[in-house]
Amino acid sequence: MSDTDSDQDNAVNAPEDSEQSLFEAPPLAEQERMVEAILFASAEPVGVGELNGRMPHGCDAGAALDLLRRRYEGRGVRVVKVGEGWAMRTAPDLAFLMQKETVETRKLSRAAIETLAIIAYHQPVTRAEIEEIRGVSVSRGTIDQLLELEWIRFGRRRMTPGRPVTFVVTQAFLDHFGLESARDLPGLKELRAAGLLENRVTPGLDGPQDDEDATGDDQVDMFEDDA
Amino acid sequence: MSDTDSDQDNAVNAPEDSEQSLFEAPPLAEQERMVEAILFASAEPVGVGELNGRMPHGCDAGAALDLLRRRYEGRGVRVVKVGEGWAMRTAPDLAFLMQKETVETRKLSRAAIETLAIIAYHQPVTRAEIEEIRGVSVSRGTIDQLLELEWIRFGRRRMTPGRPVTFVVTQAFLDHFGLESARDLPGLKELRAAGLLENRVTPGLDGPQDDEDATGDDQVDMFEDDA
Amino acid sequence: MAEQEEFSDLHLDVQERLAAEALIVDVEGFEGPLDLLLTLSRTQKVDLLKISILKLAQQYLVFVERAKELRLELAADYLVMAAWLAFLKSRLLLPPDPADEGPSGEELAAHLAFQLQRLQAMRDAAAQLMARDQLGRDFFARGVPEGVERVRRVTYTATLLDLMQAYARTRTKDDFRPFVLDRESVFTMEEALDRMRGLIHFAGTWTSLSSYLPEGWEVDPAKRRSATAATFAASLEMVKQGQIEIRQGETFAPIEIRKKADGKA
Repeated sequence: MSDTDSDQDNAVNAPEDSEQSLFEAPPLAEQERMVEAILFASAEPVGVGELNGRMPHGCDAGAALDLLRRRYEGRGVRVVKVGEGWAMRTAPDLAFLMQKETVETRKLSRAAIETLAIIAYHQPVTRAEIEEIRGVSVSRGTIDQLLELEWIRFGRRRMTPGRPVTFVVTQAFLDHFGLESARDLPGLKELRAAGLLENRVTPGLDGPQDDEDATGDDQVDMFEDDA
Repeated sequence: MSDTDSDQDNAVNAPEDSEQSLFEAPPLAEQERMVEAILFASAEPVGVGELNGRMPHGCDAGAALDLLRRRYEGRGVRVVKVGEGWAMRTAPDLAFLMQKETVETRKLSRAAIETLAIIAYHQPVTRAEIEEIRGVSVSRGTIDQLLELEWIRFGRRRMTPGRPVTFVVTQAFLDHFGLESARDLPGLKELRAAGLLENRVTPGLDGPQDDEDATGDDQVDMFEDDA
Repeated sequence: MAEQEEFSDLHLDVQERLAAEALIVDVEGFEGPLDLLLTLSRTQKVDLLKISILKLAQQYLVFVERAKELRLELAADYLVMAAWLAFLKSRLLLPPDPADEGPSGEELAAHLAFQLQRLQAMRDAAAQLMARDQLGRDFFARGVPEGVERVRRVTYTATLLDLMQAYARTRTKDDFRPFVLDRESVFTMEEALDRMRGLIHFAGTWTSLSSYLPEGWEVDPAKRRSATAATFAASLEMVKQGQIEIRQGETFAPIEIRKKADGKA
């Protein structure tokens, strides 16, 4: 409480000292209000680029966002990062108040949940790889259901024979599970350290070995892009 | 307002002084968080009675609401009364942020560009004259569109029966087409030399010169009006 | 010999057979052979890292055996796995053949162990994922999102070339022609009617229509065409009014008219 209060004082006072012209960006406190209004109004995460695009010329949405995040620390509503976007979400500890708001969601089958987890931890991953991991073929309905939920989407095609499509998880997936990025998946580091995210292929089978290299590269790419 | 204010003072002091047990209401700051989360997530305005009903036993939603309202004073989001309930809404002065302007560039329709060309070459020109030259009637929408684009405007009325209005091109037109004056437009001879005009022009019509002579006086008038 | 031992073990282990039978009841509940293997591995009550693949292969084969005894139809992939595990078992039990290329029994077993660990890891990860706070259940988005209103502004462009081309187009239009008719070379039907009404009184006999053309209109083709058309149209009008008769000997022969005998002019 006291922290946020002092933040607020700084934010409110500082920019008022500076002189304003028609062509200058609004004071930072005002920019913070703008970011607050935009994030508040939107049910979907909003990227910094879009924030800047919607705010007056010269605004620094990133800086305003920092102020705003601090202001909402410990509040009933929080400013959270979701992939490349930012969103306001109620604090999870208040879930008990929200039963009225809860929307009954379709129960996911065990196959769908496992497939989702495999895509999240192994992305980008092909259907053949998912089947290899689960040891069973993936039904079309399972993939369709995850696509429909917008929790997965098509990634880049693999540069291997047949150029198979890959699947990756979406921002909506991160949003749903309260993740900042796919790197924050629970236990990801441990799984990687244990080598369990490698796409090892049955010894003596050459076919998918080509895939292996490609997967490795893509995966590294993805996680390094994020970093 | 004054009622709730006094409520709030009581509420702020009371719970903090008293010792807390498991069965006591949460601190008012916590209650404020609760109200914040409920109002944020609710699709409908929420009454104080309902707030109390959803919050743990012993809470004073009215007092918490007052705190919350003050907290959001001057922010990008406000706590407002809607009917009998309370809701959070973005500040009205930030409504402009809720719009996103997309600019689309389109080609002018054939009818519009032909009409514009006739006005440019023959100004000041009446609608009847445009129709005579184009050989088809000119729709109101076409003229309106050109007026809206501010590429044409009304000129002087003709001193002929019916005193029809004339149209002339504007400075914005000249700017858009990079012309110093409408007289800089190439004549028919030049158009033909440039291969823009087929050679089977009806004899006797070969006269942008004639046209120019005919309208020359008026044109001078027009440009003097502008100056 | 070792194999012999294993088989006696296999037949003696009543517990295992019972366990396999219990699983068979639920065979529909398994998501493929790997899932079944994972479930079987739990009966070893050791960490997956220390699992005996040989023992697991035996357990699986017992399961398939029991299913056969109970005349239960197993899906093809369960049988493929059984065949592969039987092969793996023989590899593991027999001393390695130096002439044999390809992966050793140990390598194959290690890979199977890896597959099982990986599947288990994904199951655990899935459970952890689903145990997280979830949007719409534990935390919430704005209840009344205010959509961003899209204001579409359209700007029109045209180049000078467009403008000039448009102008050139209007000036070369054929249908432009009638609006600037050269009135001098047009002979209207009204004019023709006036003229013929005056002349017809003198035409008691068949006379060619061409002789009714106005003076000075016969030479210039444009004028001649206009006058002929107007005169012909006028004559039809007069026939309709019962003032004259009209005839044509054959196709393209001259059209002739004469005053109707009892016609009133």
